[in-house]
Amino acid sequence: MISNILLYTMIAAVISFALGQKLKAVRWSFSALFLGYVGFQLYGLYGQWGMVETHNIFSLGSINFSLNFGITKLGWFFAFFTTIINIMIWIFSIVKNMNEKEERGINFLWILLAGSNLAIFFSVDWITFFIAWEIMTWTSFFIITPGWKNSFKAANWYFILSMFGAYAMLVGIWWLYATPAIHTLNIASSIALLAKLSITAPGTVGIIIALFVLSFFAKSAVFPFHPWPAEAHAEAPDDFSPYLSGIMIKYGLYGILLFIVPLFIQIMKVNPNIAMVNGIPVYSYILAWFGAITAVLGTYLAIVSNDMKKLAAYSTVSNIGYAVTSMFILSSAGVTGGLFHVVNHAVFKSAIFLSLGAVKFRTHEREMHKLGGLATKMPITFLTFLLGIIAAAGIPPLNGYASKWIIYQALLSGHFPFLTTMIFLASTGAFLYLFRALHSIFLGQLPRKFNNVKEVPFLMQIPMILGILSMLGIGYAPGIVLKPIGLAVKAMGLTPMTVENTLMVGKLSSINTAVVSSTFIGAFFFAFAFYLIGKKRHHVEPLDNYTAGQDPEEFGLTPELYHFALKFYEPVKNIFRPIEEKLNIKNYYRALVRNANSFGATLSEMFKLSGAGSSMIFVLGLVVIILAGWML
Amino acid sequence: MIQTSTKDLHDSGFEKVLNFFRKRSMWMLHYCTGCGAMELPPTMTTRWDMERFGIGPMATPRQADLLLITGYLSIKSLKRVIRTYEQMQDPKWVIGFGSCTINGGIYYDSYTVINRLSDYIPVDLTIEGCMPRPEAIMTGFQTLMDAIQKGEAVGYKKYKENYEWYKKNQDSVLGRTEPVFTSSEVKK
Amino acid sequence: MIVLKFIGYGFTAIIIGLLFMGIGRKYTARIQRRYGPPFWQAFIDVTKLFSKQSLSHNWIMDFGILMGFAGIVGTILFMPIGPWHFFSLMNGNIVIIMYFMTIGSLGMAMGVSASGNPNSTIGISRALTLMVGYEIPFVIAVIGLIFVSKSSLLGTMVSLQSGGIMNWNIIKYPFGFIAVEMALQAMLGEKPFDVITAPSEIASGPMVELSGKMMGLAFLQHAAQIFLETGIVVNLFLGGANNIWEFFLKQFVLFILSLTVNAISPRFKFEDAVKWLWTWPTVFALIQLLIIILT
Amino acid sequence: MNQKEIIELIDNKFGIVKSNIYDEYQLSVVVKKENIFAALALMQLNDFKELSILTAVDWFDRNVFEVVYILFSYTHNQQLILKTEIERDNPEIVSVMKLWEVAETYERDVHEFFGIKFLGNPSLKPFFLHNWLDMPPMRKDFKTQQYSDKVFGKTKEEREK
Repeated sequence: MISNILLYTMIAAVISFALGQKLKAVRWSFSALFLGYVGFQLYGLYGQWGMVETHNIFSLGSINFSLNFGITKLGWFFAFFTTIINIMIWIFSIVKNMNEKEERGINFLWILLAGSNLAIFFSVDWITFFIAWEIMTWTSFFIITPGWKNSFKAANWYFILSMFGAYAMLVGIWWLYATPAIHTLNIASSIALLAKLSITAPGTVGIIIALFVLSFFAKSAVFPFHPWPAEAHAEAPDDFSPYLSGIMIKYGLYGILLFIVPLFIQIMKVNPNIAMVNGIPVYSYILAWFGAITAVLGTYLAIVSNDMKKLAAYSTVSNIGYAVTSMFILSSAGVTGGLFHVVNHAVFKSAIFLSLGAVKFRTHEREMHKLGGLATKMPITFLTFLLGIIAAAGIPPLNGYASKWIIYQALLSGHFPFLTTMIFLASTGAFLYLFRALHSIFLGQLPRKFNNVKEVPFLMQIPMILGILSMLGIGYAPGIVLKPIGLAVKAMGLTPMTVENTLMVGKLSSINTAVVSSTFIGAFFFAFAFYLIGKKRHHVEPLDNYTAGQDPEEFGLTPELYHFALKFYEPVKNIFRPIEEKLNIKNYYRALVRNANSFGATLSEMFKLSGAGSSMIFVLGLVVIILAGWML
Repeated sequence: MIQTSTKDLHDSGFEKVLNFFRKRSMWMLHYCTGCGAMELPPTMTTRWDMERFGIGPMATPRQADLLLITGYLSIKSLKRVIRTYEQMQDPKWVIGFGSCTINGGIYYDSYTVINRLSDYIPVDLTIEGCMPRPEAIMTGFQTLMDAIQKGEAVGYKKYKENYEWYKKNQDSVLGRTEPVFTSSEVKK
Repeated sequence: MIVLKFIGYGFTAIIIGLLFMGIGRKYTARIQRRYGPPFWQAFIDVTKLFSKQSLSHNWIMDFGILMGFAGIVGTILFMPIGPWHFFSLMNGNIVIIMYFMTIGSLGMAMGVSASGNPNSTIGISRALTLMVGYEIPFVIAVIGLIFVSKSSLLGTMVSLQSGGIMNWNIIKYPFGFIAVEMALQAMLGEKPFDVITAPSEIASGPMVELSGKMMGLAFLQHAAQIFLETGIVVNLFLGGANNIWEFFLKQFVLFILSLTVNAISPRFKFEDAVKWLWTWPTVFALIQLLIIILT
Repeated sequence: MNQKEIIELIDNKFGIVKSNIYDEYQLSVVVKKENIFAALALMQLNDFKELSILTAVDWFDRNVFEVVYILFSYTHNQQLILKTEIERDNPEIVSVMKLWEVAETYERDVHEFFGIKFLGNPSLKPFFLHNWLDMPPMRKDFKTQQYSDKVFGKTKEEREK
C-alpha cells in the first residue's frame, strides 16, 4: 500500500514537470490536490500497525538488499501531520509562484521531497531509511538554491553539514551490520540487540549511538550545528521556508525518537550497571543539556538578529532545543511533551513563516527596520502572525502553551532544576524577539512607500486562516493530538499520560485547557465592559503623535525616522557583548575551513613538486591504509 | 481673575458631578517657558504640597488636563504651546503665570514676545505677579478648582466655539506673509 | 453563578489594588514629610480618566490595551485569595499564572506600540528585557519551592505552610524570600527599577499616547497587577491566609515594604538594572536551591 | 608680552586709529577696515587663540557700524578687543571663518540682527527669528514699540471686540 503511494508521488513529480511553463497555477494546484489524495490514503492506513511490505531488489552473495516499508505508530503520526502542513503550504505557493521564473524545477523537486518525507517515516530497515534520507537532503538542497547567487553560499553550509551527518549515519549502519552480535538491518530488532550488547561491550554501543546522534543533531541544528538554519531559511524561497523549518528540521527529532530514545529506555531496563543521574543515564542527561544550550543560544541569536526570516529560523532552533531536552528526560511526560511540541512547533512556525512570506510577497523587503505599520493594511496576515507569536511564546489560550506545560511537568517532576531554569530563560527570551518582530513589521509607523500595500489574495489567506484555526483548536482541546502521541509513547515502552479531550493530568498538577481559554475570553468581556464607559474614543492618524511640541513637518520627521526598530535590543547586546566575543561557534567553523584549505594546498603543492613528491605521498597513503586495516 | 465666557457654555447637570472628580485630580503639564518654572518645585514639595489636592506633574499632553504657561512666550515657543494644547484631551484648562502672559510683562515692547496669551489659546486663570509666589499659586489652584466645580471654567469649549477667531490671531503672528512696517514708515 | 463570582473576583482585585495605590501615595508623602493626597485618591483619578475624552491611532491599540487588562484580571482567577479559590482543579498552578501574566504584558505592549511613538516602544523593549531580568531569580526560587512541596499548585503550598508562623516558607527558606522580594521590586516597577515608565527619560514610557479611557484601563491594570504580584508572594512565602482580611493585610505589608525602598532610592541605568537582577537575587535563589537539593 | 608691546606690535604693522587700556587684563584697539583681517591673523599667531565673541554696535548718529572682535590669550592672560568701523548704508566686511570656524555662527547672528554682509560666509540664512520679513531688528532705527503694538495688539479697547 505504501509503496504504491510512493510510486504515485514519483509519477506525479514527472507529470508536474511535464506541464508547460504557462500552466503554473495548474501545476501547483495539481500537486496540492495530489497530496490531499495521499493524505486521505494515509488516514485510511490508521489502524494497520505492523504491516510490512518488502521489495527485494537484488541479492549480492549472502546479503539480499530489499526496500521494506512498514507502518509504525510513530511513523504514521509524523507522516500524517507533515502531509497536512505540506498541503497548507502548497495552497499558499499556488499564488506565490505566479510570477516566479524557474518554479517548474522547484515543484518537481518538492514533490520528490514529499515522497522521500513519507519514505523516511515508513522505512523499517536502515537501508531504506538511509536512501530516503539522502533523497531528502539533495532535493532540499536544490530547492533552497533555485539559481540565486547568494543563496548558494547559504545552502552550501547546510549541504556540508547534512553530508557530514549522512556519512556518520552510514558508518553507524555499517558498524551495526558488521558487529557479529547484531548483524541485522531491521531498526526495531537492532534496538533490542544493541541494548543487550551494552552490557558486554559498552564501548562499541557508545560509538554507534554517538554516530547516529551526530547525524540527527546535524540535521536538527542542535548545539554545535545551530548556525545553519539562519542562512538556509533566510535564502530559501518564501514558500519553502515554512516547509524547511516546519517539517524538514524535525527529521533529526524523528530519528532520535525512532532509535535513540527507545534504545536508552531499553538500556535502562536491561543494563543494571550504567551511571545514572536523577534516574536517567548520564549520556542522556548530557544530550538534554545540549538541547537546553541550543534553546538559550537560539533565543539569544534571535534577539540580536535584524532579518525577519533569520529571526524565525533562530526561533525554530530554540524550539528544537525545548523538544530535544524534554525527549532526553526519558519520562513519559518528557517524550510526550517533546513530541507534542514538535507538532505544535510545526503548526505555529509554518503559520509565522507563511505570514512572513505574505509580507515579503507584498513588500519585497526582508530587513525589519525598513518595514512597519502593516497591521492596518494586511489584517489577516497580522492576525496570523499575532496568534503565531502568542503560540510560539507559549501563552495559554493557544497550542504552544499545552506542550510547554507538559515539558515543564516532565522537567519539574523529574527533579531537573537547572534544566528548567534554562528552558524558562529561553521561553521568556522567546517573548522578547517575538514581540520585536511583531512590532517592527506590523505595528509602529507605516513607511510612505508602503501606503498602497494591499492584503494578499484570498487563496494565500486560506492556509493562514487554516493555521489560525488549527492553533486555536489544538490549544482548546489538545486531546485530539495527544491520543495518537499516547499510542506512539506506549510503543516505546512508557506509560502514556492520562488525557481526555481538554484535560491533561500531569504528576504535579493537571490543567483543563478549555477552562483556561474560557477564562481568558471571560476576562476579555470583563475588560470590554470597562471599555464601554465614557465617551467614544476618536481616531487620530499615526503621525499626530507626542513629539515634545515640535511639529513633524518642520522638524523633518518622516514615518521611517519615527519608527523605532533598528537597534531594538541594544542593551541586551551590550550585556552579552563580552561573552559573545569570546565563544562564537562561527569563528570556530571558519578556523576549521581555513585549516582544511591550507592542508589541501600543501598536499597539492607537494604533489606538483616532482616525481619524488608524488611517490612519497603514495607510499605514505599505503602505510596509513595498512595500519588502519591491521588496527580495526 | 477668571476669564469667564460670554455665551452660556456652562457645564450641564451630570457634567457638574464629574467636575468633582476632575477638580480633585488635576494632572498638570508644566510648560516651563519663562522664569516661573522656579516657583513650581516649592509648591510640589513639603511646605505647600499641591499633591494634597491631587495635582501632580505629568510628562505628556495626552494624559494632562492642566497646562501651566509659566512666563513669556516668544513666537516660536507659542507655536509649540498651541500644538501641545491641541494634543491635550478634552476637559482641559490653561493657567497663565505672571504678568508676561497678561500684558507681555517686562517684554511688552519686544519684537518676538507676545503680549496677551488669551488671544491665542483660551486662558482659564491668570495669576498676577512677576513670578507669583507659591501661596499665590495655591490660591490660584483653589479658585480654578471652585470654578470647575461651579462649571464656569470652560475655556476649552470657548476654543471650540470661536476657533476661527483664535486661528486668525495665531496666523496673524505665526503665518505672516508681508512685512509689518510699510516702506513709508521705515523712512521717517 | 460563575459570572457573578468572576465579577466579584475582578472587582475585589481592582478595589484592593486602587486602595493600596492610594495608601501608598499617602505613605510616600509622609516619608517626604508631606501631607499627601487622601487615600481614595486613586479612585478619583480613575473616575476622572474615564470621564475624559480619549483617542487611539488604530483598532489594534484598543484591542491591545483590552487584552492587557484582561490578561491580568484572568490571572487573578488562578491565584488563591485567602480561603477563596475560583477553580477546584487548577487552584493556583504557578506555571499557568506566570504564563497568563505574559498575556497582560503582551497586550499592553502591543496596544502601546501600535500608537507608533518611539518613546513607548523604547519603554516596551526595556520592559521586556527587565522581565527576563526578574524572571530568572523568581523562577529559581519557585522551582525550589515546587521540589519541596512536590506540586506546582499554590493551594498545596499554602496548606503545607498552615499552622503557625514557624512553618511559613519565609522562615524555612529565607534566601528564597529575599530573592523573590528583590524580583517583586522589579515586577511592580518600583523606583530602583522604574526604568520602564521613566518619566524624565522617555516621557512616562509606554503610557505616552494613552489618554482618558485608555489611561484608565492601564491604571486599573497596574492596580490589579499590584494585587496579583503581592498575592503570589504571599501565597508562596507568607503561608496564604485563612480569612480574607489577613490575606489583604499580608499583601499590604509587602507593598509597603517595596514602597519604602521606592521612596528613597534613585533609578538604575537600564543595563545595570538587568545586570543587578542577574547577580544579587539570582545568587540568593541559587543558594536556596542548593540548600533544598542537598538537604 | 604685556599690553604696551601688543599695541606697538599692531601699531607699527597696521597703524592704530585709537587704543585704550581698561585695566591690566583688558585693552581695546581700533584698526582700519582693510587691515582688520591681517591684524586678527597676526594676533592669532601671537597666542590669542580664542575668539570669545564677534558682535557689532550700531552708531546711528555717526551713521557707522562698529564690528567688534574680542580675543583672549591664555598665556598672556589678556583680553584684546579689536574694533573696526564700516559704513552703515552698504555694510560688508570680510569673514574670519578661515581663522576661527566658530565665527560662522557669530557672523550669521550678526547678519540677521544688523544686516552686515560677511563676504565668504556661506550660511548667512535666517537664524533665530520666525519668518522675519522686516528690517534687521537690532538697528537703532527699528521701532520695537510700534512693531510690538502693531503685531501683538495694543490697547484694551482693540481687544474687546
